[in-house]
Amino acid sequence: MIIELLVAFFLVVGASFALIGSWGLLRLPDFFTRLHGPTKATTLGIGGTLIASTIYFSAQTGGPSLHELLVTLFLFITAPVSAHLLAKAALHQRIRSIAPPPEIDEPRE
Amino acid sequence: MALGWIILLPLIGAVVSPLLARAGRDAPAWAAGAATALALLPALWHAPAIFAGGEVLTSVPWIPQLGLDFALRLDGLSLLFVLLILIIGLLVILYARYYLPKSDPLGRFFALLLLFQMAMLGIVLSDNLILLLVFWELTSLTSFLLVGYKHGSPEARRGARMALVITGSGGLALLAGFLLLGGMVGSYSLSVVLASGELVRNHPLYLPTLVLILLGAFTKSAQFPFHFWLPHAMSAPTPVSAYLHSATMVKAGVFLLARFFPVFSGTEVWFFLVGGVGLATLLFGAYTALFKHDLKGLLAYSTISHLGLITLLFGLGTPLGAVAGLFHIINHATFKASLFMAAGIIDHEAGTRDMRRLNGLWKYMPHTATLAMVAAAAMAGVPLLNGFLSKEMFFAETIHVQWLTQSQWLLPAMATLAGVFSVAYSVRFIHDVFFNGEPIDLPRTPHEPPRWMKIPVELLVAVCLLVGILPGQTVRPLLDAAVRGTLGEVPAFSLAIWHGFNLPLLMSLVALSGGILIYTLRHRLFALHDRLFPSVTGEVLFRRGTRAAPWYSRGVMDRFDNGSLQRYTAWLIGSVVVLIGAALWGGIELDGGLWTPIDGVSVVAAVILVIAAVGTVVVRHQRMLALVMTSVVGLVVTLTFIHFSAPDLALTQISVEVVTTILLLLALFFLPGGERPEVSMPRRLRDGTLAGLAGLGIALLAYAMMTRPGAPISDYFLAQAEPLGGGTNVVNVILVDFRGYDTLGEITVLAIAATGIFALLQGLRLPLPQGDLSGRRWARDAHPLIMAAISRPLLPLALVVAIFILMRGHNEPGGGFIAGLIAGTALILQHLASGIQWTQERLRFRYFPIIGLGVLLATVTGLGALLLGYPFLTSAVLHLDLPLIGELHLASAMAFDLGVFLVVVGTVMLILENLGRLSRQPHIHPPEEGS
Amino acid sequence: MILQTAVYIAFVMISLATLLNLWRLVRGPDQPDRILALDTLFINTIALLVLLGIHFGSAVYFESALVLAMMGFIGTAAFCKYLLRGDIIE
Amino acid sequence: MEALVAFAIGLLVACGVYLMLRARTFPVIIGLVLFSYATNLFLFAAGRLKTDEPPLIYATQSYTDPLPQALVLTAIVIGFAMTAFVVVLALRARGELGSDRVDGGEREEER
Amino acid sequence: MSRWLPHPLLSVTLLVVWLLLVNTVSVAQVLFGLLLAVVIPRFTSAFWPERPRVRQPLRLIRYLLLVIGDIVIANFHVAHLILFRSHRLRPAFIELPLELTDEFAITVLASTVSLTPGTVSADVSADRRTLLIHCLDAPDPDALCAEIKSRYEAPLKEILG
Amino acid sequence: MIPSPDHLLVLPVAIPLLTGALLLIFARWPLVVRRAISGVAAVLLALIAIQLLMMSGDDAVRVYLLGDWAAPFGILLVLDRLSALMLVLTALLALFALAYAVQEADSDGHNFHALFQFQLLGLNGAFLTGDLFNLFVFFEILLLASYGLLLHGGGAERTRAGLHYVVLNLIGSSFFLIAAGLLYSVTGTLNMADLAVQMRALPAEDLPIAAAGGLLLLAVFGLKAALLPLHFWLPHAYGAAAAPVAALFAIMTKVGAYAIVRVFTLVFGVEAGPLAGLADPWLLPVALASIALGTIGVLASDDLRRMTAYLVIASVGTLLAGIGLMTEAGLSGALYYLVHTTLVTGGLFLLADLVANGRRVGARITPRERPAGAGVLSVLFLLGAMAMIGMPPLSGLIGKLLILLAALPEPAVQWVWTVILISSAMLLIGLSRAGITLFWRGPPSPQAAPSALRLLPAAALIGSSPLLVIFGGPLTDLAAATAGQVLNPDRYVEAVLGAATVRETVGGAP
Ligand code: NA
Ligand code: NA
Repeated sequence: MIIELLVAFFLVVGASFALIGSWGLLRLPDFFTRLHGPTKATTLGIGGTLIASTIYFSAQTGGPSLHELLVTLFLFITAPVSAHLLAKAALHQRIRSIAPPPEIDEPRE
Repeated sequence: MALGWIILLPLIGAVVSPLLARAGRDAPAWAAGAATALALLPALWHAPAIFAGGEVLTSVPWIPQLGLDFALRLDGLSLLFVLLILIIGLLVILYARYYLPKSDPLGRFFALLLLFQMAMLGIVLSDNLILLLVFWELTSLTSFLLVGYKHGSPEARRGARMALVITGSGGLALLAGFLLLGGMVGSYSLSVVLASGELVRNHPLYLPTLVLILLGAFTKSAQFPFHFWLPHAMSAPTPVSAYLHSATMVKAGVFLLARFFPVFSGTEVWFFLVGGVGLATLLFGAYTALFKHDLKGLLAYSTISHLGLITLLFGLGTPLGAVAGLFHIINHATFKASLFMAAGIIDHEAGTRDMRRLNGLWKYMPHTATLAMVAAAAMAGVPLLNGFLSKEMFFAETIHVQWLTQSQWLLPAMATLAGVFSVAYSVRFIHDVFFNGEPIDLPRTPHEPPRWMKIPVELLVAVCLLVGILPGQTVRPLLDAAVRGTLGEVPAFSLAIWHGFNLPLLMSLVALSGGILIYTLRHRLFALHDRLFPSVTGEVLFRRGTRAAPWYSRGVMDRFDNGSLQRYTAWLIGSVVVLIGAALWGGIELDGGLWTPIDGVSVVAAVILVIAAVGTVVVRHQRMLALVMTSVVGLVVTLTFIHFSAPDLALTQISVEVVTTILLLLALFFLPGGERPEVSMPRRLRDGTLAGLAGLGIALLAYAMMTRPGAPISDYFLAQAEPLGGGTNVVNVILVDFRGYDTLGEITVLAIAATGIFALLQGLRLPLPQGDLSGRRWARDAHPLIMAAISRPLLPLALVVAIFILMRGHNEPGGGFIAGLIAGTALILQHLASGIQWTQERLRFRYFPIIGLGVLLATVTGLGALLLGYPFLTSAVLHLDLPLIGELHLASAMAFDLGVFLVVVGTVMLILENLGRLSRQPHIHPPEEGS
Repeated sequence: MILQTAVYIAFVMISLATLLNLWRLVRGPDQPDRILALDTLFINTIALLVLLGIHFGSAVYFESALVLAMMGFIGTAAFCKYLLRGDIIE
Repeated sequence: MEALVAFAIGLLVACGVYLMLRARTFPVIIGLVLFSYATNLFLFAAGRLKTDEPPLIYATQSYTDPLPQALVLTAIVIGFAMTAFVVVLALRARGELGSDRVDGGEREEER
Repeated sequence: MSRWLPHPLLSVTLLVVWLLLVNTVSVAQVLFGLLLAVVIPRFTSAFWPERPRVRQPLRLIRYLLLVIGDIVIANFHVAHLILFRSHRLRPAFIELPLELTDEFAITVLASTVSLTPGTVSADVSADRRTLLIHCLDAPDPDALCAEIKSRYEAPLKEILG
Repeated sequence: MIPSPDHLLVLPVAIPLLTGALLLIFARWPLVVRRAISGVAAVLLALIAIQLLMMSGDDAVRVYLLGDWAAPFGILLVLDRLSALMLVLTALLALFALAYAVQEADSDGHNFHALFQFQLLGLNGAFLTGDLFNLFVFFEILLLASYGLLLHGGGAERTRAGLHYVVLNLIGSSFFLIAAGLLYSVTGTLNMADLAVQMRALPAEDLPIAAAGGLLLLAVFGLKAALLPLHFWLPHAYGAAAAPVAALFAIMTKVGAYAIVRVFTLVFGVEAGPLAGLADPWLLPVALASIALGTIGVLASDDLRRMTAYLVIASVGTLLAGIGLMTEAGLSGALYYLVHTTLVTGGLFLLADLVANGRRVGARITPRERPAGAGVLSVLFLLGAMAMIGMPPLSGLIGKLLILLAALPEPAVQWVWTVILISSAMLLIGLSRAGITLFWRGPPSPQAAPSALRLLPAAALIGSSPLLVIFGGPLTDLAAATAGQVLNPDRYVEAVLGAATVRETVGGAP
């Protein structure tokens, strides 16, 4: 029962973060601010659901089921890089930004 | 079998004589002559029996399916023709030896001539319709080659082609006619057909059959309106004209009329068709001949006319008509061959055949002139010559036959008219060439030809005289035999010079005097003729036709096949829509009863799919965006697979999709697009309709299909995967075991793709865009630090995952494909992050050997089973119980899967890396945008 | 029961999230926006898979989630590289 | 659910066909990709739709039909090989013909 | 040692990853994991030549725990910003002067920055001296700069040099 | 008794597969070595194919259970008269195409020999398989290999043609999958013999689905066979391909024809219940239209290669007209015609290349130059043209006659006859024009005349035509026996579904 509660808790928390991240993606005013939502909120969202899954399957099989950690680990490694590359691309394209963009070392058109 | 030799010997001669061409000009001629003479022997050997009323038959089965036997028949009719073909053939060979220029080694000529001879003999000897047809078309072909013998001249080429097309097409009609005839009678044996006249004439298909066969006969025998090829065929060397266009080939048509006389004749249709065409040809040919200034042209139209005469005789449908026709065949062959040879001598010695320039040759070549004059007289039907006899019989027959119920006189009158013209052109041939003043501007001074060149003419003229004077003693037995062979019996007829004063004799006299009169009026007639008959003839139609056919065809092709893939695709999709429509036309019970509850997530996925798919279409001009949309579609498809219990598929789909995305991005660099749509509304409507119909059809089918309960064979797989296949992932067991052969094929597909793509990329140079579509130049930083730094440790991690997926594939979702794709993408990530060169330095293997090894491993694993007596690809499972480790299953399927893994890795790497290398080709700078 | 409810709630939330991603993907306005949306969509899909696993009590969704995470990253990286350099493998 | 899937397949077919009928290689290729998604789904659907019955012999009592899955897997991989080939061929055409048109207009552009 | 285990830490990681993947711990799996842990780094060592030298593994673990904690906090922080302050944000780009020189260390720092409160690393300058960071809501950029340097860069410098 | 599987059946697949793989592994070996490997494999294949044909002469249907899985569960190879005939034809054509290729063309691009072997693999696999989906797989193999071979050597014309060819076939392949799905969904099987059995007992409500599947297959096979209006790819592709490739491609359209015969006699054959004769309303009209179009194309062509390509379309039409009659006589005639047209058009493609190499204006039908060696070439052209027109005494006549005869009792006889005969006459016009223009007009070319070695493959292929006539009796008997066997699918079904595995007989797995 406690396990079920835990699973439920992590599930709902995780899903909430995922939703909030996506909400941010929708609502935030410019690309660079939108970038924050998914990279953080969503990763934790997935983290939450994955923890839920870990608990759930560990309980179900009787032994530890930790492989969901791998997905989390993987996302934690890759999500910042994705965000970094996206930001780099956005800077390169000089798309609209609320924060004044810095002069970057890029060829002019 | 002796009959076979008649055909075989010329064939042997045709092979031998060109081989002897190096031994001088006499050798081929001797070979040809010998072959022809030898071929006479079997014919003569059988002659007594034939004269006695018998017939010789022989048959060897050839293609029973077709009813084609090598069946030969020698009866009176064929004997007549065999003798004509071989004897005149001998004379022509002798003549040709001297006629053809010294520069010609003669080998090829005699080969073709003998081939023709063989074909001609085949026609007259065949006792099988199909066999006859084979030889029939062979004569068209060899005549084509003979007419075009001097193919340097445009006239020769044109004449050859015309002859081929007309007679060849006629042959096709004949083919159809024969097939119908054979179908009616139930046999292609001529003997059977000849015995089934009653049946044929009363058959509903009588008329089409007759028309088709007549088309064959008329084209071959140059009957109006198919006559025009014959004058053009005169561009052939004169020996060819003498042989083919007077004595033999053109007689094939009338031979056919004779041959099938007992089968088809005796009906009104026969009478009108054959008689009518014969009459028209007779008149037209005789009339036209008069106006030809070319000696051979005159002879050609004369031949047409005489062939018309013979046709008309057979067309009359009476036994005596047939007798006269056969008799005239002999007579015409002799006098016309000699006339052609004489014309050839004149041409040979005087250098021209134009009668407006040839005059007064009597002085230069009196011997030849005498011969020609006798032959021409025979042609005109002068008494004491053979032509007179058959013409008398013809006149007599016309009187006896009822033509067009009311007018008794019409046919005799027309016959007489034709006789008049016939005499006129004969007179012209004599007077205009040998008398009529002095020659005008001849290339050389004419003189008598070599001795041996005249001998054939002399012999033929002698025959004209002999037959003309002593018909009963000379030709009668042969004619009787031929008549018996044609009609089955010999009707009473008299073969004499004198039958007393009668109507035919009067007609002859009218013809003779009228002809001379006309000739004296010729100049006024020439002028009138030129005014009245501008050259709208069958020939012009033919020329226009043969020229228009390619032209119209090109027009059709250009309109139909405009080189646009869109059109091809539209036809393909359209065809499929039509076929699906046809399948569903009778209605389909859509709901088969199966029903799975719908859930919210699926609805959301569907919404995403709809928006992404439609979005792809809408934003197709922004190609990168379209690619993003397509990725979303791929993601939803992956989700669908997962949702409906297909984890292996989901894994494969998502991996393939990413690799595809990379592939398309690589392509996008060179194909950035950015052009505006320029498509018209009707086109969009058309495409939209096609797309909608295709979508609708397939959706209906999908729905109907999914809702039906099914009873697939898969229960077997589910039951046996573990006990026999040694794995719990049934999909994988199917892939590597139950249907391992498919998988083997599939990795081969990958290997071929890699091979083909590699070849395609070699030497390819593409313009390198220096910036994106908005004109912004590319970023300087080729390999962002963070990306490079992260992708490096990711490689070992990904490889572990790949090995994990590979190892467990047999029991859990996974397998060689997915593992290969994961490993491949992990390596590709290195390319993305650090570049080709960096990666290549570290990956020290070449891809083709990897791919080849993979295929080899999978194949050899499969072949291993053969050693144990099992079929290819039989899997084996090894159960090991190891200390510490426990039970270990080693399935040969794993080795197979490893092969798959290698191929996938190698292929993915090879394709993507080589695509990436494209940008390192020597640069081509793009043209300015908009140009 | 609680678990089931939680799973349903999570399903709804994640589904909603994917729709929001789609909205951004369609609207843009810039190319990075769309790629970001696609990346987020992938990540939300992973969440969806985990949910499915819990919902059906089945572990078969794990590999899909893992591979989806890997492939999503590589796809995003490729798209970004394209925006930056045009030539993604050089 | 069947109706939903059928609708999705039909929609993908329609979108794919429409794109395949475009005048330039890239949309045609995208069309082919969409069309092959549809095809794969169709073939997959021939095994009917079952949720949570993966053909893994250890857990559940009943399994979905594994054969179409194996077929689709094969089809996906073959489809990938074909797509790769056509992509490279499109590039080759771009290089050799100087244009990415497939509507017969590439001949004019050559001039 | 370096020939057989060019990346000891990597080898350990791979073994752990393998065991996580198979989701069981058995003798056979450990043995196979060890095999992979030896073979794969040998094969891939060329791809990761600049082996990060971890000086103090314990401090690395401490750093990781710190970051995980920050991530959780960061998420709540960002969630708050998204939900309630999305229209009153004061985003800014800040340029963080780097003391780190090792590529891997810079990468770890950039990743950390991206995962933690309201910041995303947007670019590394060509000379690798500055990290460009986008802040979601930065009333005081300099303070943020200093915090990042002390909280993340300093320990990283000790761990990875 | 232990049934020993006759491994000979698998060799037509295994040999090119292994050879292809080896050629990939050793792609950097000297060309001469690769030629030798490829040549040895081709000769071996021909010998095996002939042996298989002789084996099939006992009228038995032989089955090879791949992986030792019984039908309908596994995939199996089926050797009957038809498949054996196709194997022999493929092997012979390949041998001559290869003999021509090794004299130059194989060095123009990369991996020619590997692709060539894979092409043979695809063809042989398609002819041997008894499984519908496996047929798809081998179609893909042969298509992909053909893409590679078609584009071998490069050039704008090839690329354009290749692109169209590839895209159309990709679409076709997708429809194949849909068709397979449709048939599987109602029958639950992919084994063609089992499909035939299931089709007989199909519930009425499932008929439209099966019909749609069958008709889609018809479209797919029609595309391969280049039937109107799915023919567009062919003239461009064949006209542009390297000569030996085009020659080998002469068999490619026949794969489509083969598949039509196989599926529509077995699965939708006479015993298929309500779906019997599913393709009948479509085949004949489409075939006749193809003849007409091919003929028009021949008349319109100004290039000998293109002209030969249209001859292929016309001949496929003729072939399908025979098949479309769906009678033993028609099929028998079609099979004879198939052998004839494959060999002769293959030879004509090689000949076109010899002509093109012998003059500076290529294969264009223009009087500007007579090819070097016009004498021999013109004789070969004459023979080839006569054979294609259907003029005696060559094989085309026999083939067309057999088909015309077969049409005689059919209601469509006047259509078949009219189209085939008029087409022949038109071909006569077109080909005589081409031959005269190429060989009789224009000054001789200064190019070098082709060597005897180069002439040999073309001469052998075209020279097969008189041989087909001389041995017409046994060959038509063979064709009739084959047609008889194909049209009585019961034996096929029994052989396939009754085949025993080694496992069952020995007991237990290896
Ligand atoms: Na004169
Ligand atoms: Na590149």
